[in-house]
Amino acid sequence: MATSQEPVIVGFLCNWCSYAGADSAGTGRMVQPTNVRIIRVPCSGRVNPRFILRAFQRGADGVLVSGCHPNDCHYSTGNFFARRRLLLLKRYLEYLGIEPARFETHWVSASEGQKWAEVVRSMAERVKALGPSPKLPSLL
Amino acid sequence: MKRVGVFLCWCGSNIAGTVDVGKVAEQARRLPGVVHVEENKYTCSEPGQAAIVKAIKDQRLDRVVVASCSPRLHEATFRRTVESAGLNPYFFEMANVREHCSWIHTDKETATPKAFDLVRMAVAKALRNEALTRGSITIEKRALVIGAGIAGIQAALDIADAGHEVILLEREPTIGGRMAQLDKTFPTLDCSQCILTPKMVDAAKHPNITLYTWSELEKVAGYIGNFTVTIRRKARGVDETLCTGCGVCQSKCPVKVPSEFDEGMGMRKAIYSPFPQAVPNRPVMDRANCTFFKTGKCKICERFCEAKAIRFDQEDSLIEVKVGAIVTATGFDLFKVEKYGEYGYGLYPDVINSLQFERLVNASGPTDGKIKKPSDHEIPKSVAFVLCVGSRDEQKGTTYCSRACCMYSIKHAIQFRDKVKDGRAYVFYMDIRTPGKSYEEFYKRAAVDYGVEFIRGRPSKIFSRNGKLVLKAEDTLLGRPIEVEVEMVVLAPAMLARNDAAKIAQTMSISYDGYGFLNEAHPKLRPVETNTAGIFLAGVCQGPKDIPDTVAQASAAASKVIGLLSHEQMATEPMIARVSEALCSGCLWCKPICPYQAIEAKTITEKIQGKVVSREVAAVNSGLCQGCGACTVACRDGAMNISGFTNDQLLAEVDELLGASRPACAAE
Amino acid sequence: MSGQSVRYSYYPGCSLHSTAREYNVSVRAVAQAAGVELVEVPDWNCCGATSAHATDPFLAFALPARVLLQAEESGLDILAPCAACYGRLMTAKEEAHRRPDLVARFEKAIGRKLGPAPRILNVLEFLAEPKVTETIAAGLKRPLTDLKVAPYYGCLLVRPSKVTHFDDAERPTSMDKILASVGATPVDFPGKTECCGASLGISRVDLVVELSGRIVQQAKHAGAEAIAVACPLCQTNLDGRQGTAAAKLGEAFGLPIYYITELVALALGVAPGRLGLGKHLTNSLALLRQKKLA
Amino acid sequence: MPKSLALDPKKMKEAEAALRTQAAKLLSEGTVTVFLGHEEGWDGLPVPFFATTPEEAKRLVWNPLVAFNLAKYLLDRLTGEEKVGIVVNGCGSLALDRLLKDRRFPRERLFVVGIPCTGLLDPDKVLALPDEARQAALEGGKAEPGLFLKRCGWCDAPNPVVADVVLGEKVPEEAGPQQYPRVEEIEKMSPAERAAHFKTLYEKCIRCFACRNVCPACSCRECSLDQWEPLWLGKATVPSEQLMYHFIRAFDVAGRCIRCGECERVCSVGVPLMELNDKLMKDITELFGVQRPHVPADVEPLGQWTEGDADLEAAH
Repeated sequence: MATSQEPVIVGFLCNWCSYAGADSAGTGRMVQPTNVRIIRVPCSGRVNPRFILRAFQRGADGVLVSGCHPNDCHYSTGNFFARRRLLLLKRYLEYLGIEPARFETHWVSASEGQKWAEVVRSMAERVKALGPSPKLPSLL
Repeated sequence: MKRVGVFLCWCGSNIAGTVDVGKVAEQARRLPGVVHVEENKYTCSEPGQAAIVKAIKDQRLDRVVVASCSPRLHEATFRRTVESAGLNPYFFEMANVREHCSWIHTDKETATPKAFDLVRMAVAKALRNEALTRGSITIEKRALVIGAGIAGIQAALDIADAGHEVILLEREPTIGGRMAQLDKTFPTLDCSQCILTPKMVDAAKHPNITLYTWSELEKVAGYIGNFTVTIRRKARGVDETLCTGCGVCQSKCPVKVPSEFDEGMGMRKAIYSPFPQAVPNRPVMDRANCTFFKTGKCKICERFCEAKAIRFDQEDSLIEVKVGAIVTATGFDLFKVEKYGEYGYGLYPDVINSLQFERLVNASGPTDGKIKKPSDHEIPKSVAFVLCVGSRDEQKGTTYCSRACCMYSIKHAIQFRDKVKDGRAYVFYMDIRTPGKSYEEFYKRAAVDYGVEFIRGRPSKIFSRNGKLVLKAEDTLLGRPIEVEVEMVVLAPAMLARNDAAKIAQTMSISYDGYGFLNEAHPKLRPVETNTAGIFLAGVCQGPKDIPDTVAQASAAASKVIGLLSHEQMATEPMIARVSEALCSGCLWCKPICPYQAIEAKTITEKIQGKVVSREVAAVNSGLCQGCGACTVACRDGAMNISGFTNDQLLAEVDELLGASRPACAAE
Repeated sequence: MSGQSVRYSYYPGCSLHSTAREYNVSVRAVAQAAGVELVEVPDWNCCGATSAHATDPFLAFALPARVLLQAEESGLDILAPCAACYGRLMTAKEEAHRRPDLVARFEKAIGRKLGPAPRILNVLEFLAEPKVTETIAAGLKRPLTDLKVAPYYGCLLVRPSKVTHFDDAERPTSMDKILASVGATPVDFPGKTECCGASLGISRVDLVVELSGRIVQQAKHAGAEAIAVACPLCQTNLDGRQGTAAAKLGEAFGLPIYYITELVALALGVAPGRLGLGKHLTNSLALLRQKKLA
Repeated sequence: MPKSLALDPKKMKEAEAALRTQAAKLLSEGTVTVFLGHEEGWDGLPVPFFATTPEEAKRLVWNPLVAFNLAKYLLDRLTGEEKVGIVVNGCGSLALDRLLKDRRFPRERLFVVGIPCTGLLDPDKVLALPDEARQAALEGGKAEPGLFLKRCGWCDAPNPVVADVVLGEKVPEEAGPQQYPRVEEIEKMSPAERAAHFKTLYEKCIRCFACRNVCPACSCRECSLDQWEPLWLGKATVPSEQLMYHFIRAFDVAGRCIRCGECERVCSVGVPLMELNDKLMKDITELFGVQRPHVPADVEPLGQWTEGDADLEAAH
């Protein structure tokens, strides 16, 4: 289990926009809840839905994918592919019994520190309200 | 067993103020693989880096983790440090405990365990880091400049002067762009033509510059140092090699249509050169308006052409060029001021836009420089200049400031006052923005020396009354509604991205913002690069700017190109896609996903039960691949991976965070 | 739409049953001439254009929403000739998409579910419907030749444009086209979309007089012989304030203010006597007689 | 949907005769060196059969029980130059097309004999029938709808989509939107009920991998779920890992599943696997407008995008 008792949200952030956006939020000292742990990936298109399934299997209370805004992808189209895959995954996760609020995708640009902080705050709140994940590990 | 060293940075009190670094160090010591943990006040400082080098040597470290600020800030720094100690730089990994932890939390009780989570995730990843080597590619020593306005011309001349070949591409019949349409330039009131046309001639005559006008970008393939560009040379209707530019064809052509160059303020023919100083001095045939193409009869131009250069049957041709770098200088469009119904553009002939005013005031324009009202060709005694038509207006236009309109409208007011001594010039503005050398002084001169009347207020309506135009506005400084009666109104339209900017961007795989302006790689530190290596930006295609800024950016882009082309070879980033041929089934579903066309089928041969057999697998072109990783997700075989962000590394981070045990063999 | 038996749901609102009864008459006369059936919304209520919409956000939504709900059953497009009614209905339709909270509260209060809103037409849109334009095109009984009319749109038909999505808010032309189609000469004038001051009709009469007066003045200076309107409040102000405004602006006007439907009905051959033109305060018949239209 | 299911044993007999003649001809003329079809097994059920001589071609059968998907046997013949003949009906051709679109077998090494299909019976159910009823079904064509393969109920491609020669007449096609009643039922449950539903049904899995072996969309050289590094799937036989196996596999074939339902039919412990595949197909239709998600496409739905794809961010 994660070290803290608080719910854990795994964040997959693209290096160019959202990771930089989270950096901007830091530089701007925008206070956020401690629930999110960020994993840096080159592009939201790099996020394999398997990573997300794995996170839920291993006990994540939430998963957050964040990338560049559509049309603003560093690699021009990665986030469009991500959007398709993750749209499908979102419905799939819900179907498997994982509450929809536990998986979110956002578009946060490098300059949108404020937006990132708000995404973290609001998602943490929603996930906390849901309580611990009914998650796959309870089946272990 | 791998030997990991963990270096925890205090960053003064930036980290240590919120994270109990000592406690994290204590816990980190117990992580598998970690043999050395060290705290430092400033790890990025000279002694901090020296400590890393020393520990690598003393402790025989083969993996290094630094927990400090964002890798976007210091990853490159520490990679160099690690490399200087003889370790592969990609054995380094970073945990961002400042921007992503200490700076955004206030409670040490919760921030400390989070910091430790980030450290152990980084350690888990580092254990799977591999030695990576940068590749190298040969550079094609030739540049393409797209768009031959002042930005493109400047960039092309700079690159050519440095001794490299340049292909200068322009889709209009002539080079020169917007600046060629202007009369004078602020704040010096230099004649635009006088400073531009010599450069146009230089560009045309430069031995290193090949000029393609009336030509468009068709396709861009390849990558930095090795682009293959397809150019469409549109049918000109004229054999450029035979034509002498005598101009007889235009004078004899019976068709008259509004001139684009004169913004509809004057006429041109169906075979035409946009303006007398056009470069190259070769006309083009406008087939849509040509009588021969419409009715099958006429050919007057052909009859009068002594050089026998007219070609009615000419067709578009495609040519392919190889270049190492590309400068994009595609310029801008103007906001359609018709969108402001309340300003009556199109309804009242004497409401015009600023570029039309430039043509009116231009000595080589349709009125020979006399400011005449389009309605009755009389000289107006009063003119109102309205700023921000489409700029800074979320409702109807764009949110941004177009930057140059204040200055050129002040210039217009001065020019009008100069030419019509007893005239009155009004400028309706929201804010006057003069951030440039001698700009504020220019504004002052307009008000003090030229008596231009500045009214702070955006007109709500322009209407006609007794043959005059009335501007209704609130004078926000006086705080009361006003009506000003004038004879002509000039609207300063917002500068917009080209309407096909998105298409251009997609052709080159570069990104663009919500308005269609092309994105620079970093707004402050990489202002002329794009996120696609080898493609650079100059001028308004990147965002509104005036001529001095455009020229500066063009020269900056040129210097980047010159720097690139000065090498024979260049190093490539190793964090790109790679294929495990053993696992690849050759389905190639990765191929359509790649934005860089970096994936191709490749036939390999292998021995199976003593028989040599061949099969197809995916192969990554390391010169093209930029390492986005979209292909890895399309790969169900698990054959495709991104070095530095492998499936194994990313899963290790997830698993470490969520605490599941992994089999020993995967972590050694 | 055309080809089927053409029916519209009809929401007259309070004005068309009181101060603007002649507007009601002319709308119905045009409809009848065009063979269009108007079905009045059963048990309709106030649209909320009174002080309600400015004082209580819920009521501002609930009043027009109930009208839409009442109209829903018929499944017909709804015609709201009063510009204020039109504005309120369009606003409610737009808010129903954007404000699930208001919808929930509304549905709880009313005890019924709010379905998807029907298409809402203002009178200018109605006059541009196929059945009406076909009738006009099929032959005017009395073309308004030589009649110079300034089309006055007022504020609520075109604003806020993100709610009404109707015409160009700053330079509308839909009424101009209708006028031209019935043979009149539309006169472009700067006051087209200026405020007539109706919202200050009680509290600041002095301002209303000035605002309305200027509109009439601009129309007259532009060469108009009459003004056409599509809103009862506009009509009341432009028509009723002319006398006071004349004194204030030092200029007599005498410009008749017609509802656009009155002009269309006339052109379609409806007898002037049937239209109640005598209800207007500024003489509306003299001009018609002078032009041999009545 | 579902189309009118009707067995015509007489027609199938004719097709069988034509098939034997065709295969024998291909083998004797040397067009193919091996012909892949079915022969009768020891228990009367058809089993895969590789005919290599015109003589052997006489053993080929075509009857209401040829449910088995032959296409995947092609993978055994990947290495080599020989040309292979294969017989397919409608769904068999979708499976074959799946492999072709996944570039897992060269089309030029194939000779495809197609036979239009009016429905096949579920061999297990037929075997379980009393002798008389079985005979009535197989020889008299009297079969209850429940006796047919599940996929026949939603089939909209009874005629082979890939074929070099077609034996017999085309069957009229009744295309219409695919229906997913089971998925709709599950969607109506609460998240907790759904989690419980999948746990109860899927933890029975013994990871025999029959579903993967039969699946025409699962054709990797080495399944990534068998790989050690990274270890996508733990070895422990615990419910969580069993579920992950199926959850990952279904998402991996999303957009490429041909809805043959073989995974579910061959499952040794009766896991209703199509509940996952159907859900993904249903959503691919709803989200991306793919009307026939089970028909192999030139570009898979997840290998493309449009600007108009739903705004994922607003989905919260």
